Amino acid sequence: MLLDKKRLKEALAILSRDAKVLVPMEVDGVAKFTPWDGQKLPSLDMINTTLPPKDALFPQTEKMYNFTTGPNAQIAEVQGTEKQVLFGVRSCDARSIDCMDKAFLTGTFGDSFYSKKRENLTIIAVGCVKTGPFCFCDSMGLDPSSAPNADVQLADLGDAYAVTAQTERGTAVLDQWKSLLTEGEGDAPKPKCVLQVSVPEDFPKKLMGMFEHPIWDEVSKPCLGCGTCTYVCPTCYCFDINAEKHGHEGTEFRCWDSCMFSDYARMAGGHNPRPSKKERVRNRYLHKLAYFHEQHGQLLCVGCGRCVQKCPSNMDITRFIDMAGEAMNNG
Amino acid sequence: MSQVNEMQAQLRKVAAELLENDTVGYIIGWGATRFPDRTTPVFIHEAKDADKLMWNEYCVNGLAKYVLDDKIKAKKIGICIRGCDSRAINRLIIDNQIKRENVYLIGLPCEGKADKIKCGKCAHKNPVIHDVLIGDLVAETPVTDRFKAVEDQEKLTSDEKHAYWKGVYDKCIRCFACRNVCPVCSCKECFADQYRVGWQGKQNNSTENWNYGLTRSYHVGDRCVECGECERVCPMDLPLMLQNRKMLKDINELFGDYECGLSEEDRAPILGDYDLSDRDEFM
Amino acid sequence: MSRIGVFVCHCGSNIASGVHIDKVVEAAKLFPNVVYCEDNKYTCSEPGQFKIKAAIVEHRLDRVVVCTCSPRMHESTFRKMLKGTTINPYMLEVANLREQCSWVHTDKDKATDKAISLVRMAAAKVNENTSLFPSKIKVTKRALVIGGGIAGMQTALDIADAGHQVTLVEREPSIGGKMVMLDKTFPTMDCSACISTPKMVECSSHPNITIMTSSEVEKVDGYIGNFQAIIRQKARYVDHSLCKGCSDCMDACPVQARNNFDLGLGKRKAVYTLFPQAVPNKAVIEKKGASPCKFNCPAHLDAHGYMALTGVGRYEEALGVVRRTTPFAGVLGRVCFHPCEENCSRNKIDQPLAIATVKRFLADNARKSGKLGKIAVTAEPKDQKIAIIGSGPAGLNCAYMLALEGYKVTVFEALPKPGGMLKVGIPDYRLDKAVLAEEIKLIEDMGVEIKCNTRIGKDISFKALRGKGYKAFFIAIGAHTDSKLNVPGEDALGVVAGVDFLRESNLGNNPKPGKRVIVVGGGNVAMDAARTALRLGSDVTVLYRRSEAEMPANALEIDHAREEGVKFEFLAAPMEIISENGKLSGVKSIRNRLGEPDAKGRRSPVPIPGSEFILGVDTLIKAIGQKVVQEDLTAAGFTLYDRWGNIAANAETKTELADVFAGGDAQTGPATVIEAIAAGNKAAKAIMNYLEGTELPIEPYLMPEATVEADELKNVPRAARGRMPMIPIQDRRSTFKEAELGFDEKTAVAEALRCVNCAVCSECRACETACQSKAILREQEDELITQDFGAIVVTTGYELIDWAPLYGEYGGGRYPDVITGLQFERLVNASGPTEGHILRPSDQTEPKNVVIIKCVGSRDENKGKAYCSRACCMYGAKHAHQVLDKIPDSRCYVFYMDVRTAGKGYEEFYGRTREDGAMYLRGRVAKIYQEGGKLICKGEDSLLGKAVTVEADMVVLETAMVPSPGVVKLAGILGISTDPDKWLNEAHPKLRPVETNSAGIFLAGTCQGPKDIPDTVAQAGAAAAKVSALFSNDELETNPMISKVIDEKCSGCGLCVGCCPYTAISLQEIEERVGALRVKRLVASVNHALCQGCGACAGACRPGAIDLQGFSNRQLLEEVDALCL
Amino acid sequence: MSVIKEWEPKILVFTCNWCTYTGADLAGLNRMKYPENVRLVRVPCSSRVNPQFILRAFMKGCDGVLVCGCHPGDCHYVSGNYFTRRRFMLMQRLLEYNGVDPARFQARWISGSEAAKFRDTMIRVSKEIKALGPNTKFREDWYVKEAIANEPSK
Repeated sequence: MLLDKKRLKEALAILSRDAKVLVPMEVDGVAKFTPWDGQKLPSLDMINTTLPPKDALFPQTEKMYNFTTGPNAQIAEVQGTEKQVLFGVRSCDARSIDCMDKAFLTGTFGDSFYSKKRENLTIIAVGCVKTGPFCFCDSMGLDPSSAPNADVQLADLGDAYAVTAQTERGTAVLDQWKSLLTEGEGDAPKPKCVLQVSVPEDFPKKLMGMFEHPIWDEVSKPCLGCGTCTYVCPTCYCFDINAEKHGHEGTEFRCWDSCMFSDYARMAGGHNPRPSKKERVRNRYLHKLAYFHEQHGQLLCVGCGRCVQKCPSNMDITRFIDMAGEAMNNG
Repeated sequence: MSQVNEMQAQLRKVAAELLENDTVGYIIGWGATRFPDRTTPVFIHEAKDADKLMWNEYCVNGLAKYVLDDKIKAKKIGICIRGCDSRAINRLIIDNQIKRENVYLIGLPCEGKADKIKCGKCAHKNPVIHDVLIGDLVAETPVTDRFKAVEDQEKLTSDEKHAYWKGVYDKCIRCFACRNVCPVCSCKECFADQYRVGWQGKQNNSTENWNYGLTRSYHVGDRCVECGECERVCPMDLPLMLQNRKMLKDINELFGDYECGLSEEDRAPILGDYDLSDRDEFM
Repeated sequence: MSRIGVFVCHCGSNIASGVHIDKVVEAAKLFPNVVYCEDNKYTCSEPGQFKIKAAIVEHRLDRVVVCTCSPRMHESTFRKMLKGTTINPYMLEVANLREQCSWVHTDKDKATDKAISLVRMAAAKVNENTSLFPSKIKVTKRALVIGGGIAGMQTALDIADAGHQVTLVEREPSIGGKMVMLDKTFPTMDCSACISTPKMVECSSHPNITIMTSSEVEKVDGYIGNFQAIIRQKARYVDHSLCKGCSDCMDACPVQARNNFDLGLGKRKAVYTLFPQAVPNKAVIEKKGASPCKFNCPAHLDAHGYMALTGVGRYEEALGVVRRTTPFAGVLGRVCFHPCEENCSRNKIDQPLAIATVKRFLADNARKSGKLGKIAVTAEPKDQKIAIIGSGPAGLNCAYMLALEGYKVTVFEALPKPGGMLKVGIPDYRLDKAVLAEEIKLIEDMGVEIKCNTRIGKDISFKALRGKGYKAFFIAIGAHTDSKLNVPGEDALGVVAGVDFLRESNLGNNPKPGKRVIVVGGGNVAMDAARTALRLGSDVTVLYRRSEAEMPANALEIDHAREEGVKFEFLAAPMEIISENGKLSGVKSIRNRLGEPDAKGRRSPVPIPGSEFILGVDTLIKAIGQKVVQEDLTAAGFTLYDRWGNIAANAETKTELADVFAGGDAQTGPATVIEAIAAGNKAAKAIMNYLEGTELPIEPYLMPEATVEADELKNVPRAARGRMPMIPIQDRRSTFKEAELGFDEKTAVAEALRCVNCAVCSECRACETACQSKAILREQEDELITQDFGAIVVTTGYELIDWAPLYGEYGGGRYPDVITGLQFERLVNASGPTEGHILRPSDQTEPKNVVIIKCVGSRDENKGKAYCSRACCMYGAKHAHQVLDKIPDSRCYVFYMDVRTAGKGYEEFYGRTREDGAMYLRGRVAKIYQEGGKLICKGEDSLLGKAVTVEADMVVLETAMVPSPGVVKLAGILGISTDPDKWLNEAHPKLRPVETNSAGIFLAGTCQGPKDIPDTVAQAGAAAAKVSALFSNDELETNPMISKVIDEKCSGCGLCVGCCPYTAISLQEIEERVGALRVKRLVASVNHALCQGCGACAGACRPGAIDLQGFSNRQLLEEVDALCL
Repeated sequence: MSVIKEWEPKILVFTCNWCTYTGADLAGLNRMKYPENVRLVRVPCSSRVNPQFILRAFMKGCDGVLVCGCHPGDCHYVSGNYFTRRRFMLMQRLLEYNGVDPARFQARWISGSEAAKFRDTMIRVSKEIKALGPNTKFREDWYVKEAIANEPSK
């Protein structure tokens, strides 16, 4: 089916009827997924938003419980989840949601705050027609033009989008859009990333064997220990739970944390198992490229290139992969 | 060979010599990335690697803060410094974070880098302190618009000001890149990390971010060396120097001309000192 | 979880009538961690306190909030109460429900809301309180009192009487301060000395007081109870354990020094006591260093010493001073190039002293009167034999010094006569050889054997001499051969060497130079040769390659040569010697111009091409330098030379051979007589060290140069240098008679008295001879004494403002009869310079009209100080009274701004002075000028609004008090502060007037600000009481509500250090683990004895690494949070 | 019976123990009257006040903050208030620059004897703050009960 680009607003309006529609837009100089205002067309030409869409499922600050102390102490889970549509998601960000699903929903413990939001989320992906200077998703095993876990996949044919439902929820979207869609199909461009990284075979396993390798010293040195890479990363899902009290009332909340912060691993009593940035950078790269793979069978890096672009020190995970590969080849 | 290339060649030669004759343990400088328009800090330990040092218009990053990573300082640390880095080094010396004798300063006069925002108001292109100078000193150009943006901002109404900064701090993600890169931010444990004391909540919202940003500008305001690194590293491109320069402007107006880090023995930071003749507004 | 108890007080009805107590109690019960709440009628009462204590037990409370009156009222009451419970006294907060709630609000409901809020804040804060414990510090029960004036003495006595040890440090040689300088004290007119000298004596005899005069505090470390002071005991050059205070030394001292105690109105000796009743009554010597004349003399002759003695007619002693260094007084007095005179301080105002000529006078005078005498050898004779090669000034002086020490010395001389260059180099018209012979004979008379016609290498060898038992050798053969011109034709007949020419002449061999003589060179040898040739009838021209300014010869020698008829060709150098038939006929020369200065700053000559010219000549004398004759020594087996061909020896005259020493021209190249003498003396000491195995200094004892600035000499009367009489010019041209005749006695004495005594002590050492106790310690050095103290009292007093530079309109110090009030005190004082007679300093006449001007420098922001000096009104009245009282028919005018007489009996005294006839005129004097012996004072009587002119004989300026010099430095040493006028700051102007902000450091007297004697003494007593209170405990309990550093958070930036007014914070190095490493770094550290708990540091610290206990960041933030609920 | 209470601001006054707190006590002794909405936090010296306390107060919903200490030259701890003066001159400007109405943050020197000045200052400041209305700009909505729902997505 085809959706004429001229009818995009109508399509979004239909979605907005019973859900909050988040579209890529530049707001005040920052590109991010933001509630559609009903007016402006989303910026579907930009390669990638500055901030990933993970905030929709995993807000930077998320209230969990409200409580009161004192004689009549009470505790209540914060309610109020609404339906959300993520529109115009790229393959990399769509994959990142897949990663977060694995992190939050598999295993013995399912994260109820995440799962409630996830249940209410519809993902409408759009295939890339070109790639940016920092994109390397195809090296991470992704297809820039296709997001298998999206509910709906759009393919940009120039004047129209080819629309494909990939899930039941996607079929429902197409139903809603029935009046806007026309029959037809077409071939969208199949771009390749300019930035190519060669990931050796068995890379995660080999990398785990390099825990004591001097490479970590070298790659970690420029790191400033800020949280930029983790906060712009679509797959970084670490959080910290805190409470704020105001007299007898209080709120427990979680907020993003960054494994790059020096106090991240610090325990009560002051001991820090990751005292220097070497350990912290190692942990992050190993988590992205090895540990997660070990647990869930896929890399935690989706090749969106945001960390490469935004790192204040111009640290580059692709360069690290190459260096590590070289080190592996040299034994 | 262009001036810049000549300097790069000289830098590599000097670096190799310093490593060869054991003057320094290693040298902090700029090196190549995958991208021609970007460099990254490099740490050169052996003379044979001296050719990895770069000097071009993309050597943007401030390097001074890396000196603090070396806790032992078995040997001198060689570090490439431009005017801004040299002031940062002085700042670290004044704040007792490093000792002058522990660093070997390779001065590189700098005509400004590709980052026009960072370098736009540079009043000290030449290193104000160095052990060896690469290339020739360049002419300094007086800065006339140091506080122009601050003055414009001051003209806004109270509500406009609030709206402006609220917009700014709405965007902040509190990644702390601004703090971590700042040569003035040398606290062992930043107030913003001390959630239990109550200086700062961990929740991210514009008020908390504003609290962080305003406090940071107050903390660095009387010692800021105006390297512009905070603004450069901000992933959200927030106008952080607009906040920092406000305090510098007020200090200039209230306590006389003030620039920090111009020598190893700066005057005491404004907030660590007083003068009986200070203006009194609180009668 | 903490367990907080809240206790709400009704305060009778004081709180209850304004606040619903029940509502407060109900609300408080619900506050976090509050487990118990009750109300009381009077919480502070005994039953109320008992109820709290009971509740603590019953409800297992661990912290308490008391809601009552202001914490300023009862916080300490409740803290004391908690001392008897299980709760630490600092687990308490007080909510102020009375002064800041019930009493100030009218709406009871609103006041109740506020009360609840205040209690909530207190409960929130107390929840964060921690137990605090005072720490103890030990107290050293010894006080340091700095300044020995009346304040210091009184403080010391009061502390000592309380049974504690006191060290009283005074910068001057005596305690007493300003008060003993005064004549009478107002308003009672007691004799000042009569009431202050007993205090001085009491101090010195008090068993608990140690007086350290001539001492200054150099450094103070530590804190209250535990100060460590380093005190510099300045060298007094007199052993006070031996000095009897007899004044023999003072009688012997020839130096007339400024009497500072009399403010320059009188004189005293260089060795002195400050005033007759000084305590301690021991002499001290004022030495500012080595006078420039001595310092700059290569041999460090005590020029100042013999000048001082000459000035008082003690010629023999003066000659003795010279002979301490050399027997050649007569020789040096004639031929020395006298660097002493070049460096004489009088150069700065007029002309240098004729030091050399005075020395010559001493020798000539002794000769004339037959008192040349013999030089006694007092040392035990020693067996060692020493050989000296060469009998020039170096060799002979070395022999002299060794002989003085009792050694057996033989001098070997190659020539037929002894004296070296003195004999064969210097012409007779400069040095009468009879003088030389007599002074050499002095040496021979001491047992030194001089063997002439004995040439080393020919007649004797080192080997042979060693074989004969000589233990050491001094080579002093001089430089007796000439340097070559290095021009073609130099070997021509008629070209002679200057040294050879002079030797021939001096040995009486009558050389015959030709008619036309050209002397090449510009040094003293060239001048001697030229003038000798002139006297032998030749027409002499001196050819010198540079200009006159560059000539190395003495300017006087050049002048004399020119006077006698020698012609000069400057900027000309010989290029070629022209001979006819092997006989000299002319010299081809070239003109030079001066080029760039060389390394030594001398401009080198650059030949001008084409400027060649030829001079006809019969004899050409080369005098461009001398060299050492090496052949003889080489033959004797000595071959150690440096690259200039001089004998290689080090600065201590040692050669590479252990027993061979060398000095004089032979070692240095051609130099001067006095340098040769210095070398001889050094060699003598080096030889003695070698023979005795000692390592005594080679150089004579020498202090740093005492320089005197021109400014310090501005009041020295100008006096021309004595003129040297000379024989008639025709005799100078034709005979070899001594040209200069020397000074007569009168001229010599006058010349000696021109000395300005740069170093004060002349080092004549007359005192050493005079002192029967042998108490003089000539080479004493400052001593640093370290001592522990528990408290310090600063009583450094005041100084009078230096009015002269400020008040040009009062003559700026040019009129001697414009004096200060303190000078007047000395004039009117019976023990002062005029023995109590008021006499004008200028002419010692009694002034009839005296003008007194008040507020000179005080209350005059434009010129001096803005403040009032407080005492001047009264002593101005006193001075007026004294003038009218002591001088019959006198008139006294007092110009004043205001008359301030706040003090007991003060106004009455002022009234009496007016009744005495003192005329008070309100207004400032605008100008004073001198006219016919009168001082015309022009001013205004502002009450009448008309101009006033008074013709005064004397003017007394009542000048402002300013802090004692050095007080700023002392404040820095002690870490205490001064105000903008440099008075020391008290801790609080009303409540803590004698304390400083540094605990344990106190103030008394005028160091804090101008005041009179009664106030000073009262403060001294107060300070002593504070010290005694401090010393009444063995340990001090410190306030625990002080700052504390959290090392892990502290980055050591030092911001807090500068914020602390008590210097309680310092940076200390700590070691900590970072991963596997141990790392050293700086962190702030709080001295718990010094910290007063203000929290300025905590307010400044960015990461909150320094926190104030009791008002911690957590506590205050919780309080803020609670307030916002 | 329910009475709609008039809105009262919350005003925080930091006072040094030796001057202003004493002056406030003296105002009490003299039974001088001033509004109930000012609350004093006692600190040893005005220099103890960390400017971040003021930010905290605004975030927590305080409507006005006043820092009071001894007059320059009268500081019990010699020089503390000179530091106070510098810190708050700069902080006040910084706050104003960030949109805080200057009346919301003030500093005053009030000595132990100036009870009347204390009272007058409290009355005037209270009036000024009341006229400005509640501090909404810098209050962290987080703490407002009604705003308990999640923050809007970024």
